[in-house]
Amino acid sequence: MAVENAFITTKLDKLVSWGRRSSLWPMTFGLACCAIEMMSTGASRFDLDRFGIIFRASPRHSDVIIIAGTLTKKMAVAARKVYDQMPNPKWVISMGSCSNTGGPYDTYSVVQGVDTIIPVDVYVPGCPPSPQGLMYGILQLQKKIKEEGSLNA
Amino acid sequence: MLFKDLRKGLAVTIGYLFRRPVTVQYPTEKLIPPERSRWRHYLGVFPEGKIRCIDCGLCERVCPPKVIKIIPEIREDGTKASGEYEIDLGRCMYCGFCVEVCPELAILMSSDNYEFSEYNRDRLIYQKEALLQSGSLSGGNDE
Amino acid sequence: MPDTGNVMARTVEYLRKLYPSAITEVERLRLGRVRRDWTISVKQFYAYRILKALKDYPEGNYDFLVFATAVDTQKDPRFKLVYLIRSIKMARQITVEVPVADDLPVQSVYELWHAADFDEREIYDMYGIVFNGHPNFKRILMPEDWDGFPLRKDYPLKGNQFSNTYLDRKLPKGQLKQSKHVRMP
Amino acid sequence: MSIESREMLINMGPQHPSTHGVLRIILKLNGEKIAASEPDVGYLHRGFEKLAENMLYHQFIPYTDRLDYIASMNNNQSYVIAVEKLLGIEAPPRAQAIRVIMSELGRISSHLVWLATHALDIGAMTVFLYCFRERETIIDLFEETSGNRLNYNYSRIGGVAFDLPEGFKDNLRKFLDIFPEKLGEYHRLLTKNRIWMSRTKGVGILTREQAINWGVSGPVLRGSGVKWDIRKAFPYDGYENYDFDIPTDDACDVYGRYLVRMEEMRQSRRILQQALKHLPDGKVILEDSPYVSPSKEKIMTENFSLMKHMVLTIKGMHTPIATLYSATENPKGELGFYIVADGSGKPYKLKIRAPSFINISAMPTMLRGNYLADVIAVIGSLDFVFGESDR
Repeated sequence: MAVENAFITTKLDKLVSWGRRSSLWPMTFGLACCAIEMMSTGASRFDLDRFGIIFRASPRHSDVIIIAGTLTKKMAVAARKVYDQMPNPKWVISMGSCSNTGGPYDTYSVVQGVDTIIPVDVYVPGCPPSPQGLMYGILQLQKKIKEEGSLNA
Repeated sequence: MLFKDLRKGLAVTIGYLFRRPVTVQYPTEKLIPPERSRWRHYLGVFPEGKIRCIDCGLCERVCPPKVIKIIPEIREDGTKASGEYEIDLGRCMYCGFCVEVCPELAILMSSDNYEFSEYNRDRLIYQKEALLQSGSLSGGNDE
Repeated sequence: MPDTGNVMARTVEYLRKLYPSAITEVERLRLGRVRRDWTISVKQFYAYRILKALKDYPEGNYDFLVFATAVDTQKDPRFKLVYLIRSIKMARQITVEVPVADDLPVQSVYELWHAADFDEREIYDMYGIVFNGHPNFKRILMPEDWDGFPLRKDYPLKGNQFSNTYLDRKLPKGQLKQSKHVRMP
Repeated sequence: MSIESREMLINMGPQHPSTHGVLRIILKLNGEKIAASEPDVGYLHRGFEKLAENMLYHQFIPYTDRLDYIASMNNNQSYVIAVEKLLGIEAPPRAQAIRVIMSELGRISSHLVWLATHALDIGAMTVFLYCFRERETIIDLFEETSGNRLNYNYSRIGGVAFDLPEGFKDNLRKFLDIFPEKLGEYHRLLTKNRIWMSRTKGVGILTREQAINWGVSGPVLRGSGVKWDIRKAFPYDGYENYDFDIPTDDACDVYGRYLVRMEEMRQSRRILQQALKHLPDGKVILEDSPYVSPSKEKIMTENFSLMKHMVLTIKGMHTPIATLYSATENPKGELGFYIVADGSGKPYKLKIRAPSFINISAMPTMLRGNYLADVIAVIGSLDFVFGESDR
């Protein structure tokens, strides 16, 4: 790229990444307990809309998927399918111990960590994480999007 | 009357227009969790800085998901202590049993340290050095 | 509340009169002060008829199946089916235990209580006991192509070779990563 | 021109915003009407019963939280009562009263989540926001008592983990004072609302005989006109001392179940008021029981207590060799634990009688002949939770 365009590209890059991180639309992928905390986060007291975050029901509309809850082997196939349907760029938040590592369920039917099937950007620990913990995780994701820029993503 | 039910419902919602909002403006204003809240673990120390843990292994045994690992060591003065103490907070179920069974107040859970998201899953495995800090860490995302 | 002993005794008497050799054991355990319901053990041959007789028990029919499950006793015969049946009218419960072998199919009680629909499928899913006469008999909790019966005592908690490689076969290559977080023994 | 008509198969879920988790239903449609349906559960099967066989009795308490995660307190209570019955012990009166308070609060909070999601699915967004606002008040009470927002791990074998915190009674009283007004608001928003009525009345019929035959329990059974409540039939934790009614409804439809649950919240408030008034003093956990660990002060000062504590923690307790079924009335229905104890510290078998699991099986009967859009209304009125259903 020519040197004289670098200024414009940097500015454009910043603008695009600002746009991306300020309107993260998460896919509702509530699986278990954490889904209730995710709903509380979206409800009146914590109100995710303040961050420009609106839950979408369709993977085609979403930028980020919050895996909230235990992912079982029966569900993993569907989870991967949903992830594949999301348009690029896309991010993944793994919410809670179960989706981080399989959590307390080290059994025959539970996937030991959601990152064994899809790449995860932010891990939010807790069982379940408090709504503020989840919002902290989302802010961390916004920070990450800001840092990695839009062009090399 | 026409639309009586609708007007009744709308009266409720319009009544809320003039009340104080219940929303907590999170990053600027935070809810303080109560004293008993169970979030990130930390190790208890004596005032002079010695670790309280004597490696009895009770927390290791009671932990339902088995996330605690202790390797004992003998200190210079001959007492037993935990050489290595590791908790996998990525797998922990935050039930608080480890705190409850500990006879030495050696492992505790902080009540307000719920902000520790990570970009890398392996950083959720906390070693002794990290567990000795009771205060709020940055979350370790400064790499 | 009236004394439960009499009602339960009358019920067992009634069953004994109908099928004299069906009931092998009557257990009336009182643990603390809470155990009110009786347990009867029934031969598999008579099981369906006993259950039907209980459902049509004239004094107050046992019309509510609370649950049906199985226990892997690791003895011979290997399994024990457990039905807990309740009479809503009398507020009484009776447990019927049926020892069954590994390989013999069992008569389904779906026609008596539709509540057995999911429970019997679950018993098959978890223990591998086959029921005859169930309208939609297949696995319920595990995927239909699953191999092995998880609640049998010889099935490992963390799964066998099949369950650990299940996703490798289900997902396209290159989408799986190995987990580093292994639970400590 | 002739129009060909044939049945069509539609797959709903397992990822669908209004199936309350991970339910998959295969619907056979005849035009807009449902000819047959088949629920497919098991997408959240985590192996609870297998896990229980591999751990000590007290270690399983936090897992029960995660069964019906909307009403964790009730599950805790249910499991702990089952183990207490097995051991033949009983919690002290104050612990029992605290458990009653917690489980009734849990019932209200669970019904609030039900109302919120049920209304949201049918199109009333406002109710969702309001219900979660009230629920947060209850969650705060739970959090200051037990230390967590959702999975409380509060009950213990032989009592409860901690005494009530300072100021709990006042906070609870404050909540009980404002709650009827809020309940009135929900009624004003929904009960006579014409959209709500046309979406719920006459939909999802389950007659009295069908309800009993399908083995449904809880508000679904009572919504079909059966006056059955474990709290009255087999009282536990001193429920026989409280004065409350069992609401039933003879309409047998979604609207009937809605009215039953709304009334249950009012009855729970009545129980809470009585419990608050007659809260006994004393210990909150048994002392000198061979099955209960001593208090922390004793563990730290007396060697004998420390030994007992260590043995109980590591080896567990020696139970009688017995089988037992114990059930409690959860917000979703009858939650029961069937325990086969072989005398060791671990249960030989633990079967969880999950109300949601059985309630889902009755769904095809309710759906038959209804419209496709009514599926979510029926799902909402059944109010199931998959942690519990799939276990």
